[in-house]
Amino acid sequence: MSIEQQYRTRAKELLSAGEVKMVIGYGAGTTAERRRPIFITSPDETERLVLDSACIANLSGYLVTEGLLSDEKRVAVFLRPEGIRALNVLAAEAQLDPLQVVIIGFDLPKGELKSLQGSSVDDFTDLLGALKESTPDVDGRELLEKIEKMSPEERFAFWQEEFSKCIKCYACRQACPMCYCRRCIVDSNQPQWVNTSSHTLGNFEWNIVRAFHLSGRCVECGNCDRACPVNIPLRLINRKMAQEVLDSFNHFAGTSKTQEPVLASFKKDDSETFIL
Amino acid sequence: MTENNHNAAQNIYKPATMKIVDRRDEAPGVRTMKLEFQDPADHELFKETYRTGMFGLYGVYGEGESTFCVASPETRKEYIECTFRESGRVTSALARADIGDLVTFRGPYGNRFPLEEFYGKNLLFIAGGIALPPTRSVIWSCLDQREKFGKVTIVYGARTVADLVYKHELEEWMQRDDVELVLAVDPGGESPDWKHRIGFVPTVLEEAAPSPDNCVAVLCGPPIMIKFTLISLKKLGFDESNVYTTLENRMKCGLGKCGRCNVGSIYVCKEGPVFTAEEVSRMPAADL
Amino acid sequence: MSEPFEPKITAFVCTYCTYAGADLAGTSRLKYAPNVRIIRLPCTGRISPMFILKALQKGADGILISGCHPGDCHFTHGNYHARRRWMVFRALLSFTGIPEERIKYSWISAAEGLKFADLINNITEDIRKLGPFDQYHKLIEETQAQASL
Amino acid sequence: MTKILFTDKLDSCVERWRSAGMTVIGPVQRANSSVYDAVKSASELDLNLVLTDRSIKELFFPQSEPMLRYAITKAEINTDEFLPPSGPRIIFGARACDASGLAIDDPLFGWDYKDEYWFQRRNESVIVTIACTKADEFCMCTSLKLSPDSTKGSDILLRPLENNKGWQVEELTDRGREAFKSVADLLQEGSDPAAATVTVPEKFNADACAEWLKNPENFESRFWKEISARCIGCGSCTYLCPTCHCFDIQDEGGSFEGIRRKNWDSCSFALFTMHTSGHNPRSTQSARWRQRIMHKFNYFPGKFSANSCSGCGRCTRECPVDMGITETLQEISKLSQ
Repeated sequence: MSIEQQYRTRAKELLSAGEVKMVIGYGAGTTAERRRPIFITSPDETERLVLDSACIANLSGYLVTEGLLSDEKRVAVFLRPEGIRALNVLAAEAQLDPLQVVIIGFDLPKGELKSLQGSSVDDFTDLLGALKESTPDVDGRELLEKIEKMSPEERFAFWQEEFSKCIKCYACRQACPMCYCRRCIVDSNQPQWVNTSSHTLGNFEWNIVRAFHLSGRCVECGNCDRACPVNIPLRLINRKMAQEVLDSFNHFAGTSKTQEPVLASFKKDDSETFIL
Repeated sequence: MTENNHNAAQNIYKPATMKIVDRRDEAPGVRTMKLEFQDPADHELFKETYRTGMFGLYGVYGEGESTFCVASPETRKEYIECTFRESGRVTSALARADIGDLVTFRGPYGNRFPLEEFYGKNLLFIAGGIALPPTRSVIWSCLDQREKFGKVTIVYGARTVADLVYKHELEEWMQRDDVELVLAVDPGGESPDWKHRIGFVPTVLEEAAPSPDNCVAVLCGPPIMIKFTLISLKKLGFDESNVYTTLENRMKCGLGKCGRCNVGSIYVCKEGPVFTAEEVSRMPAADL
Repeated sequence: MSEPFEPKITAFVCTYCTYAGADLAGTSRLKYAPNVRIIRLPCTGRISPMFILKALQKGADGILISGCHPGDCHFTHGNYHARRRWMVFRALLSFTGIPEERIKYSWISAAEGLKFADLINNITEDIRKLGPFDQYHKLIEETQAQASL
Repeated sequence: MTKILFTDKLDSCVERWRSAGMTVIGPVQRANSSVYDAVKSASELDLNLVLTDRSIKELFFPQSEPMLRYAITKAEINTDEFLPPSGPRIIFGARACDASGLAIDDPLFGWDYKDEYWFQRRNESVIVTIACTKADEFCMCTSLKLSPDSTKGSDILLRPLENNKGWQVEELTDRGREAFKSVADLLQEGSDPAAATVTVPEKFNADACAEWLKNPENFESRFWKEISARCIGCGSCTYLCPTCHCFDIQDEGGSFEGIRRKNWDSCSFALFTMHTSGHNPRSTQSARWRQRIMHKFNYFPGKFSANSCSGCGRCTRECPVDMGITETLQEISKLSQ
């Protein structure tokens, strides 16, 4: 039986047994290459679920939809390792109770669909631990290295060109499972820290603020990068910051549901070479 | 204005400069300001266009603009009075402004109360809390030409005695023998020396029992008050088409362009803010 | 002749140590460069990255952030939290092309009036050598201009 | 015999227009994203795209428009007005859906109060549309009673030649004729046949949808919740849309000086309609999606006799969660049967 069929059966069983009230998964999209998030609440509908190498979106963000988990019933969700990490971060930040989430895990190493054993976040601890030690496979690594080698002026010019395209649609924020703030800093106007206007300066500020807020929290699922309608390579900033946090504090976001948030904790011997 | 004459074209987003000539604290966090036009041309335009019911966008540069009614009547156009509650960024800035300071006004926009249709009729004004200002604009527009209208009854309620606005005018209306004023505060909101009614507006209204015959009602207040007062008005025999109210929605332009104030297909900024209860009942309730 | 470049530097300092250090520099009649505008905050832990962005948005050429030495924080560990935050924020700014040399960090205690005066002088000279932060200023100018199309 | 503009003459045309003081604008690539932007030569133009990522509206209604500069003293408020950059411009290589989008929004910006930021640019722009010979699965102009060679909003329509060597020139307006007079000697009379325009299948019945939307009973239909369950509430569909016109007015700067700007805003954002009191008439994403659809296919046509949609399909093309107008109206078409 294909993984897809196995998982459909599993989803059906979960719903029929009343173990979960909803399954968040992937369904067919507008075109043959596209998949879209679907929400299944009846066992009869599980045949609509699709699972293949096009199922790349991280669905964990839907778990913090207002009211979804407030009745203490459980929800099953299709997640890749990045999604499971995101779930851990959300749990560590007290946004949800991970015991209310049944994970239907899968991975897509080199585009090949693979099922993951387990259903609770704790079942994936070893897998995520191993992920921390492995070298991430990043789309655009060459560009990243090129940017790192640039002079500050060149780097500024590079990002200025990228950010000048930004239209502040906030698709990056809305697509991000970690961007759950009830009121985003750009939407706060007393005081108005960041320019809301979408001129290059405002775009620059917005993207820096978001990148900073994601530092040490981003699980590099790529949702923001794919959501961006003007193709700003947001993944590069996230990769850079994830590496920075790993190198400086040995922190890899989302390895456990009780992980301490890296910027809300400290060690007395943290490096401070740059402080005069 | 001709099509191709750009120099003469008005920038529709440019507000008029206003000087605060007087201000008065009405209730905790509620203030009235009297504003005077600085540019005679702006003032002329206002005099030509302003009719009671219309609203404006009051602004402080650096903070933005905020929409609320013109509280002064169409019979007094030498200045603009506005009453607002300090709650957001703009109203906080307005509250910080002192006499002599400059603020801005863009408007007047929207439709108006059809006063001519009220001629010869009895008038019933019902207002709750901070919603007296829009009602007050109509009240004075009528009282300033008192002979054109029949009996005038005003029912005004607030949560507490302190929350009643325009206290000095309430006093004045109380003294007049051509106005019947019914004042009320919510149970628990009364002060030891409170001589008027205690109760919610709909209840007080039913007790006062104004006759619906040849009568037009103007009703302004928070949505929950409007909802229950409409039920009471119906009980008293008022027809929804004889009950006028105003809607408020968030606005940025006031000109029917920015796209946020609509309730169903109705643009509050252009087709409102004055509607009959009958018109409101036809709007999709979920969009209010 | 245009006027010689005078760097605009914004300093965010904690009130218990660095601000007291600045006070000491003052009462000790130490002379230091007048290019720094000091903004006093309760603790370095209160210095949000937003402040740095705001200073840049308002045209700063350089920024100084300074507080109590590790272990000396009036609030026990506000400066430890701040240190981590700066570490990360600094890397982010650097990656987006805002030169590390324009944003300086220091620990200055209430007793270090001399260190404060020296630091301000050194930073002012460093930023003077870097010149105005033209790239950022250009973005600010763009916001003041008519729409381009 | 028709007038033909051959591809190899385009550069000379661009040069001619530019030297006559016109800004030449067209579809170009900018850092992995395509937009309409000013060009210096024809070689910068990318005329092979089905459609640019971003719509033409930003040439008339930029994402952030400075309107007023204010400077305040105790005694007075001084304001300088920003006007849009003046001077004639020619937009070469627009698509029919984009050009129609502009014509759709004209009555909105001119409704009682005339928005000069829009109309000055409209009056100074010549729009040269190239009929589409290709489309993708998101295109839906035909469902909106438009077509790949609609002339709505265009001053000139170019029809690509079968041999791909140029375009047949159809002059539609005086403004278009005027602009092409200056390059008359670069055009040739010819009989080269035009390539067939692409066939865009009709995806839904807009009239039937409008009827369904007008029925008050459907306002609170469960349909709205179901269709928008996956909407994440970003503004990309509205910002890429050639007809979405909602905006915000924001002051930038301080209490003494600064700039008042008109910025794009979106009905998908939760804060769009939020009152200061905390009450929000459209507090759920489904209510906001309903507003978007209702506005485009019910309220707007009720006021301005045209759907506020020209069928470019960008909303679906770029949606992070594969939503869009097409799917919603297809579902409504089904419901209305």
